[in-house]
Amino acid sequence: MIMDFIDGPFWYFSLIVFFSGIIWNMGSIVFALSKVDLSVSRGSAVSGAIKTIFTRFAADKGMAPHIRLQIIAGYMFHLGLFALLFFAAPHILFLEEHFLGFGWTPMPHWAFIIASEFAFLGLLILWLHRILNPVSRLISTADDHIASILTFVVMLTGCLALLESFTALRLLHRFSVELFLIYFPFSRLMHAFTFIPSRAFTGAWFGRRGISS
Amino acid sequence: MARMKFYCDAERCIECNACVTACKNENEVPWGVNRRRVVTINDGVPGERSLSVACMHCSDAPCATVCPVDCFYTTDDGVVLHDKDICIGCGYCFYACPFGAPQFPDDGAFASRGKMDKCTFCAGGPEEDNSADEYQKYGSNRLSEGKLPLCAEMCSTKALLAGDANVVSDIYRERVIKRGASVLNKGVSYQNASLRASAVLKDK
Amino acid sequence: MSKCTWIFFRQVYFFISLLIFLCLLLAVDATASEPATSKVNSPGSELWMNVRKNMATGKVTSQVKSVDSNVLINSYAQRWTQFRMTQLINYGLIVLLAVFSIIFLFYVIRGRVKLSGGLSGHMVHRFTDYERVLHWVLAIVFLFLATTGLILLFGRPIFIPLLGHEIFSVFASASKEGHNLFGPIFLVSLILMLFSFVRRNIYARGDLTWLLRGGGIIGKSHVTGGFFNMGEKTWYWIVILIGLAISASGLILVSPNLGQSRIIMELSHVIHSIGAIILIAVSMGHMYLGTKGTEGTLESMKTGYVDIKWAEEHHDRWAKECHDNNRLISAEDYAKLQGKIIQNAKVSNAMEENK
Amino acid sequence: MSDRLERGLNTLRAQIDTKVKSYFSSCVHCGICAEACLFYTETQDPRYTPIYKTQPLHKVWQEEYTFWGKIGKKLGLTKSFTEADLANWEELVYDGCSMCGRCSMVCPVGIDVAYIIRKVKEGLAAADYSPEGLVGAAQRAVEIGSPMGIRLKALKAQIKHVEADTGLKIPMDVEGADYMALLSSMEIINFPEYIEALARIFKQAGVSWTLCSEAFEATNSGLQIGNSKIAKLLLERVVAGAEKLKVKNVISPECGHAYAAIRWDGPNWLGKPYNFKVVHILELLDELKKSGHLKTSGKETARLTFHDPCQIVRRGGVEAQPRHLLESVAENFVEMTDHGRMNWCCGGGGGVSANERADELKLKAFNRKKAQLDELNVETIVTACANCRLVMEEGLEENEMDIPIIGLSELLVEYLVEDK
Repeated sequence: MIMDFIDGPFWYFSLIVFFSGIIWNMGSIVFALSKVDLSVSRGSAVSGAIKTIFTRFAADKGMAPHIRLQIIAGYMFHLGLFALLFFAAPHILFLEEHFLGFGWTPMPHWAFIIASEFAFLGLLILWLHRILNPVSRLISTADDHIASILTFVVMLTGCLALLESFTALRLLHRFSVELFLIYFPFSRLMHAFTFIPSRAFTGAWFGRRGISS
Repeated sequence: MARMKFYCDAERCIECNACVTACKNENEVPWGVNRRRVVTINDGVPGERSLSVACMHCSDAPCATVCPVDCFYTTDDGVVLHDKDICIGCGYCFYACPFGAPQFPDDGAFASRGKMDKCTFCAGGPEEDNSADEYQKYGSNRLSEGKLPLCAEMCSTKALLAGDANVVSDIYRERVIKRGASVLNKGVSYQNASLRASAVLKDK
Repeated sequence: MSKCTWIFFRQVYFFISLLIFLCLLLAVDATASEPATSKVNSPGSELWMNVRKNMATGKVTSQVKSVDSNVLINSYAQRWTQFRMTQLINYGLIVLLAVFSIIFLFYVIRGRVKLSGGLSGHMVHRFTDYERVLHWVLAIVFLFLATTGLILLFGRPIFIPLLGHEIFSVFASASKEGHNLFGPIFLVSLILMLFSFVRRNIYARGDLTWLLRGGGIIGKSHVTGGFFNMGEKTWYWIVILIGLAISASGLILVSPNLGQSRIIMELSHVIHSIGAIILIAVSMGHMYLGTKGTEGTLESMKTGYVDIKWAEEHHDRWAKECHDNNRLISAEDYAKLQGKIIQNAKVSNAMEENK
Repeated sequence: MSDRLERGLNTLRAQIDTKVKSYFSSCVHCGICAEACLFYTETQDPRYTPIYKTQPLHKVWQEEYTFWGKIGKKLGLTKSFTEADLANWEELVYDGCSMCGRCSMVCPVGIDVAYIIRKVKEGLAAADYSPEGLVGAAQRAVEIGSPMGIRLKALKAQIKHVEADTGLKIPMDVEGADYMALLSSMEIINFPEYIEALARIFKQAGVSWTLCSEAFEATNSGLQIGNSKIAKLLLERVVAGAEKLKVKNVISPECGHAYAAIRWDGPNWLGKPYNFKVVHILELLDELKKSGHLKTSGKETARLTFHDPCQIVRRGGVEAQPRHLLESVAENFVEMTDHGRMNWCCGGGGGVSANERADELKLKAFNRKKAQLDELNVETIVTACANCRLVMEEGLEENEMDIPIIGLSELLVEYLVEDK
């Protein structure tokens, strides 16, 4: 009964919420572009935008020593999660069967384990830093904590179901993923998509002024 | 009820490994697992012996004692089986068994540790007898069809005996009595008897 | 009186932990006695006896190649089974319950240890962000590992009657997977911990006085302590050494297909479980002392700052250093640094006037 | 809800555009911007975290554009902004932020925090939560024409001095000149050397130029206080002056935010492009130098460094030109650890220097610059913004450091080869 609900209607509901939420959010940003800048430009806004989307992956040299923990933990978490999401064998199989119709080479089991170790350690450090550092503690909201914990739970249930033999554990993972998908468009998690227009806007602004940002 | 036992007669085993092959084939044993193996002692030395070992289906099985999820059970036939739906693949049975009967499937570094696998005395598992599910998880269930494990049935020298403990011990007792001559000869067996014979010939 | 009892308790606690450790070592030793051997000479008895001891004189081979496939009988398996089922489960439970009840009893009798002079409000910086993050990563991972490990150890007699085989096995499987997954994270954070705290935890001359004076039981003066006192340093080394032993043995257990023999895995399990029981037992004391037990201690791991009075009472030499280097900050500045003062003073004054 | 508060909140509401929406929805509250902000690094007070300073606008965005915010507002669960909050943020935004935009360079998701702060100021100013100093300056700018209250008479007196010193004529209201120069009040009062430098440079380059009696003031108090209306009004004067004199170019002086206002924001406030070009004096000098119109001989031997004014370099894009110019006249030029687009602000930008209440904080923030200077052990500091210059002079004096500061144009003029 619960199983049918989680695998069926709730799954589709969460997908609808997730995708429509993202399309709505991104649409309201992309299709409502601000008016044209009338000042005479010194450089190209477009190339600035494209450049900044990529340059912000690296921290400024002078800044790096002060934010080393965030950089390292942030990369550990994001890269680990990315690997888990797109290169874990069960995920590829799932995508192939339900969405894409084609698959790609999954990473070996040991790589999966290492990726998840990275992701867990990274997320744990980031979340603890959020609580323990006065700056991030002051600016963090309930949303930030819910998003962190939800992501952690999704990863945890996924890894607990690693043996792939207990339906209950698989369902738990599926259910937490569904909650995650539903929560996603209404929260801080949207940064996974909105970081692109944000960087592009800033990059364009600086690009017109001939500054690399 | 009967108590099922294996007995391997070291005086007869010729290390042909037919039992190993038969078991693998009959039960479609997972990669990396050998439910049965033949061990040779003093290989290439006078007094060499070979024995085919698998799960001994102990009366008081240590694997069942240590299992943290209590997934082992003994059937009415005295066969020790485990429920793969409950098994979590922790490997404690593997540590507890002196004979190395329960094993991890899959080979290679950091491999996924699936459920444990072990000899079932060709008696399947807790699923419905001879169902597809049972075959997939545990291999064939010959016992329910009135047949003995294939390893024993395949043994060309009849070294490996399987079946009701009383019958097996009767057969073995008979064999020992028949080997009497050699046993009386300072308690050595066929092989040593022949060596002794050659020594006698040498003396002459 | 309060001070003395307190320190006395700390001593008792420390020695009890040591005693437990020794007892467990003896217990393991006791199980190691040889099984009785048959004196009757039967046909081929010598050969089979050697087989049983896994000491066959000639070559032992098997056509089947896998872990220990050429070991006919591993007699240590029986000893391991005995260790786990009789020593580990029974004594482990007793040790954990005993330590827990001692702490609980102490709390009931003595209550919270308050600072004799109360809090001053003046704070000194003690731990950096990185050190605190590291501590809590280690703490969270440790708690997770301890919980899942204890579920696997004691779950069968406790939970199966309650939940049944099917449901418990789901929990146990999740525990096992989680335990295996978080183990390496424990090791990583332990190594980071080793590096960032080791300098302050090397025993120094003052610690000898601490020990000679029995941590302050004899005489009424303060127990001297630097940045860390002798007890804390000992806890640190317990964590590092036992933690490393647990991690190393855990790595051997977590990858059974690397080719290590069963005896190595069984011994690893013995080290792993004894180490874990000791660490869990001692950590209960640490957790109690760090939170409910002493006033002002948790602050250091929450905000990184401690009250100077706390420092003077527990780490007098370090407190003096802070005084000398002028590292004290006022309560107001402390609140500012913690982002606790959101309203600025001028604004609130103006608002008052408006009312 | 009081009038004032409502006005503020409505203004804030109107400030939300696509960029702001994108920025707020991508912020993950990592706190990295704090490490880029000199007000945070020098005080360690987490309230000075740049993104925290944008809270008033964030709150409005949350209530208007987010799912949870809307629900919370409907159910009355969210605590709305009060006057006390606005008063609080007045201190954070006006005293504790110099709009230097360093945070915008380090945000991992690319948020331009300074852009948002500018919008927050708009709301606070609309609700009359802005510091007295700035309000006064804006008032004077609107009424008298200059934030420091300088009238044409004062300028003329200064010009007379300069003319007497150099023997050069300072052109005033010359129609059809190539360049119309603007001045900042501080240059008129504190650094008339700049006017002198301009006269000598243009004479040497043989280019016609002029000052405009109706629009000599370059600074824009409207931008500092965050009032677009005032900003537009002040800008319109400059545009009118330039159009009246039919000049081809307008020169933005050595003043940070004046450049931002005239060069980049101006056309957008007006809603139409200019019919003249705006160049920064450094851009012009570099151009003249390259085309050979400007010749220098000899080089300064003193060990000197360049302080990058935020609005000109980081947020204005004039980064290479000052370095070209310095290389041509300085032998011993060294860069600070963080320079160019990653420089540290002097602590007095964005109207902080005009805000007496912030003096203490400003001096504290200057410690960052001081640390950078201490590393270098220089004899002279060169800069290109009168405001930076003044703030740094104050800071150096406070710290008993005896390092002279000069404007880059002045330095250049010292080595000018003048035709006899």
